[in-house]
Amino acid sequence: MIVPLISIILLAPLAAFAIFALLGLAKRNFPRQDYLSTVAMLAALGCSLLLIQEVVSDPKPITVEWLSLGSVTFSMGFYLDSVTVIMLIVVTLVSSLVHIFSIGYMHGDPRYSRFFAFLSLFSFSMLFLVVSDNLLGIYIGWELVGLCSYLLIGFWFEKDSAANACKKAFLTTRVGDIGMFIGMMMLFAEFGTLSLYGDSGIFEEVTTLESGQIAWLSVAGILIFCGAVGKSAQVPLHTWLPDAMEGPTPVSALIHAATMVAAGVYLVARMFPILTPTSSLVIAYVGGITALVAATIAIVRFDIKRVLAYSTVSQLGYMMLAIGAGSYVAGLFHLTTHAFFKALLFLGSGSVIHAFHAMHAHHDDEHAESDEHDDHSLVHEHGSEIPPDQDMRNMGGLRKKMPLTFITMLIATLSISGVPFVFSGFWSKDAILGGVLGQAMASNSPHYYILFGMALIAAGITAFYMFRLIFMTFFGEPRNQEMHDMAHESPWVMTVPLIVLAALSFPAVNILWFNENYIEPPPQHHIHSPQRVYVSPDSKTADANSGISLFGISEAEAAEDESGHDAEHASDGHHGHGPAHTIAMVLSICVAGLGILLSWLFYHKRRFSAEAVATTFRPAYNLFWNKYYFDEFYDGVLVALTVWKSRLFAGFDLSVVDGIVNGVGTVTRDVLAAFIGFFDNRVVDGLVNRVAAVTWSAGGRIRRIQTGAIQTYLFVVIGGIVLIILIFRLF
Amino acid sequence: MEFTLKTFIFYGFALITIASALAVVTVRNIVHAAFALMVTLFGVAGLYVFLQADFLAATQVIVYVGGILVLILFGVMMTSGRLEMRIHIERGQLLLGGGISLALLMLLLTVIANTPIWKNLTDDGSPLTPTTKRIGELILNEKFLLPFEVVSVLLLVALIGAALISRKEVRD
Amino acid sequence: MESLKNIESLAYFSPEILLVVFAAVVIITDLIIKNRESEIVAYISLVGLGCSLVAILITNSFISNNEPISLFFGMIRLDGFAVFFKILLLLATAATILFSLRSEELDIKLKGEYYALLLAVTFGMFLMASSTNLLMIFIALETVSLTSYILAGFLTHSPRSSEAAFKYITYGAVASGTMLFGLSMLFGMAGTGDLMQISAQIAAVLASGGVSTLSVLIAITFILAGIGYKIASVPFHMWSPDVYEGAPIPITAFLSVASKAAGFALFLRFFHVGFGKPEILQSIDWVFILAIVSALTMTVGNLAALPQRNVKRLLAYSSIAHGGYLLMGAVLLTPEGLGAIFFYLIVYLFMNLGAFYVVVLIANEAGTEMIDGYRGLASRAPLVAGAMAIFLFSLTGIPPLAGFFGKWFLFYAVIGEGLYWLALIGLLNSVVSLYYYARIVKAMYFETAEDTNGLSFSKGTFALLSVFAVPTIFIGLLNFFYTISDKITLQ
Amino acid sequence: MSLQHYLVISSILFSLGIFAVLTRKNAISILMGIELILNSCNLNFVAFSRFVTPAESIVGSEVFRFDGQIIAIFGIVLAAAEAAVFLAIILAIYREFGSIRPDEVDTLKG
Amino acid sequence: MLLSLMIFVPLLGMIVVLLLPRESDELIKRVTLGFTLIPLIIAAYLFINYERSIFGIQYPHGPVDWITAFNIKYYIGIDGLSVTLILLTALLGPICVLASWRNIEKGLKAYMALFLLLETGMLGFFASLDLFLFFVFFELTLLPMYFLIGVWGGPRREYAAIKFFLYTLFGSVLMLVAMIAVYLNSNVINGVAEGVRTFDILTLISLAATPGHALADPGFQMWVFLGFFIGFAVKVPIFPFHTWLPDAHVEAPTAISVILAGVLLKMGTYGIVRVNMAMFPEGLAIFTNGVGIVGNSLALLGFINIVYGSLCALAQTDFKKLVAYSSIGHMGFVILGLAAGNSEGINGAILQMFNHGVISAMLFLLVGVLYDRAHHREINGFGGIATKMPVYTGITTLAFMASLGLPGLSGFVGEALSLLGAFQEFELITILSTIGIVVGAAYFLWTLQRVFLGQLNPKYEDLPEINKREILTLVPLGILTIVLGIWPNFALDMFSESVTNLVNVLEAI
Repeated sequence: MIVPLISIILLAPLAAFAIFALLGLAKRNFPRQDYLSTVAMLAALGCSLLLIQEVVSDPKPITVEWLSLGSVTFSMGFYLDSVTVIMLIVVTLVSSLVHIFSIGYMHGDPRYSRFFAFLSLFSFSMLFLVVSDNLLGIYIGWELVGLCSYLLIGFWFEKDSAANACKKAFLTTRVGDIGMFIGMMMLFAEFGTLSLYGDSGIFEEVTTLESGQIAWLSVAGILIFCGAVGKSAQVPLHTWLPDAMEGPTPVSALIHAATMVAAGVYLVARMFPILTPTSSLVIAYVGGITALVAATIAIVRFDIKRVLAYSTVSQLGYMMLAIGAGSYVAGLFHLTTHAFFKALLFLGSGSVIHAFHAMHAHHDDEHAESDEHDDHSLVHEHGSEIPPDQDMRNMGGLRKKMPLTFITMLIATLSISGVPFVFSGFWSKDAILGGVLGQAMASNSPHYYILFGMALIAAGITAFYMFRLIFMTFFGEPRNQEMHDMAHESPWVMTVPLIVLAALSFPAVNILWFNENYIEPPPQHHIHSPQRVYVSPDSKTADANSGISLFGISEAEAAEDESGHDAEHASDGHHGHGPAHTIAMVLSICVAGLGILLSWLFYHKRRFSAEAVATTFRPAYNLFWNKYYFDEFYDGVLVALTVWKSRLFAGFDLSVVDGIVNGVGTVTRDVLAAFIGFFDNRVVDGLVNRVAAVTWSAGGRIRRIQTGAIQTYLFVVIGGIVLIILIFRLF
Repeated sequence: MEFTLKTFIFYGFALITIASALAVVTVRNIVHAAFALMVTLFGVAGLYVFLQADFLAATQVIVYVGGILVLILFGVMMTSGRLEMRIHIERGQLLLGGGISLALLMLLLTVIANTPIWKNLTDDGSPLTPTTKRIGELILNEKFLLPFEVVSVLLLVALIGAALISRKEVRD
Repeated sequence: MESLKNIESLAYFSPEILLVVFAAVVIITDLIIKNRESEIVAYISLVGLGCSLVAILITNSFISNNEPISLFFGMIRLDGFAVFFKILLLLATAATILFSLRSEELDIKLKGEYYALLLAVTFGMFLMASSTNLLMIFIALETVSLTSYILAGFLTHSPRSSEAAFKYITYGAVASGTMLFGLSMLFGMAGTGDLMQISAQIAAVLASGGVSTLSVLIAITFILAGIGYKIASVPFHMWSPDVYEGAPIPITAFLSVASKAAGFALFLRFFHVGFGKPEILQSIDWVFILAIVSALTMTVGNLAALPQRNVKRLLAYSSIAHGGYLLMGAVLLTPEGLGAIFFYLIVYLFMNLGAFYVVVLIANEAGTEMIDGYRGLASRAPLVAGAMAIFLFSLTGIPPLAGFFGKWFLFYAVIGEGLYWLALIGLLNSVVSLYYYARIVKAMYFETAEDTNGLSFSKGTFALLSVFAVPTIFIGLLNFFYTISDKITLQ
Repeated sequence: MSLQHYLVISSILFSLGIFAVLTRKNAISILMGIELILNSCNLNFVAFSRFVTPAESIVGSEVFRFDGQIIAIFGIVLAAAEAAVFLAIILAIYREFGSIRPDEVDTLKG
Repeated sequence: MLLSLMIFVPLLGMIVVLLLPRESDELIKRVTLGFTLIPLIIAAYLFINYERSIFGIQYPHGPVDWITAFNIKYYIGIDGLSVTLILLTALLGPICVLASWRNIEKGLKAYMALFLLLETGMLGFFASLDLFLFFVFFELTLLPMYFLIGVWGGPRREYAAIKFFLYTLFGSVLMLVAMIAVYLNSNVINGVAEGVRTFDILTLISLAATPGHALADPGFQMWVFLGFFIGFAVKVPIFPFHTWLPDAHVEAPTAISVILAGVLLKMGTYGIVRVNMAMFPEGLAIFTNGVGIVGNSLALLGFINIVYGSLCALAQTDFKKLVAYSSIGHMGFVILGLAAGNSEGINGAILQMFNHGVISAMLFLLVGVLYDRAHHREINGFGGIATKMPVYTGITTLAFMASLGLPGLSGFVGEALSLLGAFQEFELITILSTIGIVVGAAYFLWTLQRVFLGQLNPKYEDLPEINKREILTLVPLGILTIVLGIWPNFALDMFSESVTNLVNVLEAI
């Protein structure tokens, strides 16, 4: 059953896109592309749900030979374990809901059909990425989702900001992808395959490595992680994601919140078995820094979608941190919960925007004209202009106008803020915090304590800015009465997905994650350090890892550590049961409460003025407001350098290489020919004339060039004879 | 080599030949040059006699002096329009020409001096014998018939050509 | 090998005799028919060439087993080599006669003399190709030269033509005088005029120290002046652009092909037979000198051709360059080198004559020899332009045109002797040459004419054009011509 | 009166001829130079014929050496023919250019 | 025989076209199309019926004696590598005829005739098994190309045409020397010449592997390798011999640019594989396995091509020039892959050759479509035309994505394999070369943005959408792009056997 099911999952969306593309060539549209795509997606969802039962305890990849090059064979195939299935469900579910939402949201768009076709293509690519059993397949899906992201961000390409954003997204992620590709090349060069599973797969081969040989593996792991840095918008390649909000909001929900950006996390989780302590730590740091940096930026945004975007970046950092800290399952768990609540938040914000912008004048020219000169810059500056329908300063008091939207978004906000116990977000976040702290305690490494601190602060800030969003949008008085009057609750096609997603924000729905038997632990082997803390949120036995036995690279040290940490370690896998989780839970509840409280004081009660605080901490505010100047840095340095350099190159090409060639040509043609002509006409003659210069000047004659004079020729003849003889004598 | 009348005459001829040749290439007046050339040609004819080439000497006198030289003089007369003008020879050209000629002469003299088989070949003093008959046989009946015939064609061609080219006007 | 005596030789000499006879017939007919504009003399000349061709083929059949026949007491020799060149020269002459018929430049009243002179010069060239005696060599050379002077200056109403003739004869007289001096030295060293004996004798006296290498070298160099001027090799080439430009176009074509071919015949016979002995080469490596001369010749020719604007003059420089290529093969002393020259000459005959024929046609129709006059020819006369393009690219040496195969053969021979540097120079020269040939093509194809009227040509013109164009395309592709070139040897 | 005497004379004649050809500013003078050259060649031939060549034939007691002489005869004839044509061309030049200065006949160049 | 038929049918077509009356444009076009379709059918037949599992020459014709004096034979045949490129050539034939359907304003007859001649040259080149024949066909493409650029090209066509011609001729000259040297040494064993010399490529390959044979001498191989390599490098083109390419591509009419990029460049790399690598592995080894910079030189050239071509492309404002420079970059991957000398590298390089042929053909066709409408190619002069030409934009996006190496499309597979292969041999160079991938994405996306996205330039309010004929030219290529992206074995299968063999030879060194 697996193969047909997966085939349907993959092919249904693909077919939806293919029909659009083929008809498009004939300049026609499928009349109801929206239904077509949606049905395809629902079919995929259904099949994914059926797959839950198909997962066996010891999955084997199902492969076909894709490329055979004599000695080397590349195969393509599926690998289906519980993680895959969960990912499939998440993707198909969110995708289906976004499809449905879009039927309402995109209604009336001139490129309505195309939108759905692109969504289908995206879904296909994402699903392909998820099920692939090898790096090459993952890379293919990886790049394809990038393409779809590009197409969908630039969906309203008339807006220059959108056109810039899509290009930026693609390029930035591609930088990361190159790293990933180099990592793949390293793995391939070492193992001769890109398959992950199976007897000769990378995961099997990697176990044969001696622990002294893994320095390169760390590099490879980090390089692969580079791909995730790009795709999952980790610092320093995160700048594209906020700009990607130029795309239609459902796209933001699907691609830039729930699925594609999470693919990076998924990739790192998949590559878990090859991560060495060093690469793990790098991943964890990048994740931690991202979580903190993005959260701080989010505080000061006014664009509702950008707040959510930075929030996404921050949450993705969280997940990375989790995996880097060894909490493999926690990361993936958070991925799932985040997918739901963040999709919900985006769709909710879409609903708000939709309400504010009933006319759907998406491509009104209002904010397009400032970009005329952008033709000349490779990467465009990044939406300093906030569209009015997304500006939270125009909102307020919407909760009465849009109750359903308000309630669902509130649920998501509570979930993301980590309000305890009833919301899934709390559990997943807590699992991460607990995992990191557990790791810190297990390894006794200051790094992980630092990381835990960062995560904790980020959690508090998250609660703060999320409630800031809620307060500014739904509470208080409407700030822009005109727009407020226009606002209305969205049609049912848009609210139903909201409700479904809201339901998914409760832990009960994420049942699979709490079933410790269902989640397979990643394969373990000796290259792994004790940081491999396999944390399942609700599993006592989650910490079933044997890798604890070794510490770092040195076996002796590892042996020593083994005894020291065993005790602590045995318990920290389980949330609520080990000291780490208990501490983490308490702390997380505290910071979340603090964040919400502050937000309430600032934005609802207006007890404090945000402006005043901003003025007080001007440097920090500026830093946040300018997003740590990342974009400026890239624009100012890297991009300019590239363009400048390439211009230089082109100039070099035109002037120097061509110049040399032309020069040779010119020398040949002009100089030598002139020389020969000169020789023919002047040298001999010229010699004669020069010797007779006195006569010329005395005669006051203008120098007469005696071309064509026969005696010149005769001089050459006789001179030639003498010369030949003399030359020969010299030899 | 003993100094006899014969040698004296030989040197005389040689001197006349060279001196007149020098005059041919140096005098400004073309008619004088032509007459100097005549002297040279006579001188060479004399040398031919010394080389026991009586027929050749006669031919030299008849053809060269009687034919070519007359032709040259005709040419001089027919193109004398600008003869009165001083022909200005550029000194540089003169020097270069002289240099190259001198270099050539040096080369040739070196060769003459450095060719053993040409050394010490002196006149065996055999008396002058008429060669005409033998030459006639060779040309008309033996080895040199073909060149003779070809040269006759050549002369015909030259005749036609000279007439053709020097003709005043052939335009329609 | 016994030399045949005079009377016995006559039968083998019939091609030459026929030429002379027909030259006489032409003159007599011209006198008889009174109508001096009649073209009948041209056709008589062609008949004469035809008869001569038949005679050549008959005499060729006398040569069995490649054994040469020595005629007239060793004055000339009949062998495959001579036969090859005779046929080649005959074809060139025939082509020249046909060009002359079409050339408006030569639309004059002296047809009888003109064609008689052409036959006479062919006669001289035949002798150049077969002479084996110093005297005969010189006489043959002078016959050709003198007639050529006259032909070059044939347009008595044209200052250019007269100037050409003047320069030609001045240059030629000095060069041949120098050569004669060299011949006299050679005669003095060997004591004989027979080329075969000279070869042996020189080798002997060189070995015995009877003469210094310098003496032989000077003699060779002096003689080279005479032969080099015929084949227009550096530094004896300077007459040729001026003369080619000034002479009537058919004569230019004739000089650039026939005269050059005859010069090469002489060159090959003289140097291969006379100085090809290893004993001589040991002391005088003239091969090296001539290789340099060859490199210089093609380089000078090609580079000087670059800035030319007059097609005739351009082709003159081009033919200097081609002389350089041929010289490459000539210095090799290998059968491959010889074969390459033979093959190249066949090819060169067709492509160069073809190019000149187009020059004749354009001079007739457009009244100009300048490249500008060729502008837009592709639309005004597509077939002519096409043919010209074929000739020019063949001259460049672009496959699949015959010129490429010719060059291939040459470079093959050169590299076979290990002269990589020479081959490389030659090949780079071909690249350079592309530039100026392509300038004409560019004018014809890429530029537009002010005068866009089509030019009309007769059917005969196209027929004649195709006589040159078709072989230019196909010679290289057929095995036949390689076989011929391979067979001919020189003893 | 050895061979070398003659050779020296002819060499001088040759060089003088070359000198004339290179420097004289009159076409007819150039022709004279050419005649000098040809004479020097002929002198060479005859001299070699006298001193170097083997006996061509022996008639009675007389030794004849003729090859060189006959070449010289042909040389004279050729010189005559050449001179005739040369002068004809000079006349044509004179007609067209009004001058027989060689350096004034230079329309063809480059 | 079938192969010969395929090669010479276009030649026959040329004669037929030449005989047609000048005025009957439609007829000429149709006849030409017909005569280009026949080779396509035959090529497709050969491609399908080619026995993939066998290494060796199939469908041979000959050897037939041709020029006996040099033992030159008419000998053609195909192996997997050549049949792939033959298919590409034959496919581009009719496409180019279609692409020339409307925009050749003058001298249509001559254009079509020359095009057919060009096709014969290209097809013959890929099928030749005699080195001399190979060279003749190689050069045979020069003349028609020269005229096609020079007569029907853009404003600077004369310059471009002669530049192309001179460059290529320069290269072939060195090749010719090397070729003669090979021929002359082809019968020398242990310093003794015996037997006949030969031009037979297969024989030469085996001779070059015979110990003691003159051809097997590493020193000799190095020089000959260089000679051939420079000849092919001009064609590829490899830096610094590349400057003819932007000019030629920009000035050439659309269809000719397509042929230039699609086939002519491949002739260079095909030659490198067929002659340089197969015949002179020792020579190759000096430049790929040798010490120091020399040992890395081939890979370095590939790297320079990639980065240099990409950066130059980034700086262009002329759409066509951009595509032209992108070709330089992409051919760099071929060189890099070939330099690797292992199975992945060479397979990838060959696949990249084919893919680049398809993709760059598409790109040039697309540029042509736009040019036909707007009559200029200034990238900055457009803007927002995606609104007016959605289908065109879609196809362009596909082509761009394929070209920038998007996985799932053909461009990726070749590039990735080349890099994978090269990485095993030249780690640093390969890593640096990946810069080209980013830059490649940058210039294509930037172009996409400037031309298609953003506000519609009011000048192009009435821009007509791409028409059916134009779509017809693009669709087969687009399908190939996708098919090869999804199922590269479709082409790889054809030549992987040959490559395995080649790799074995190379590894034996």
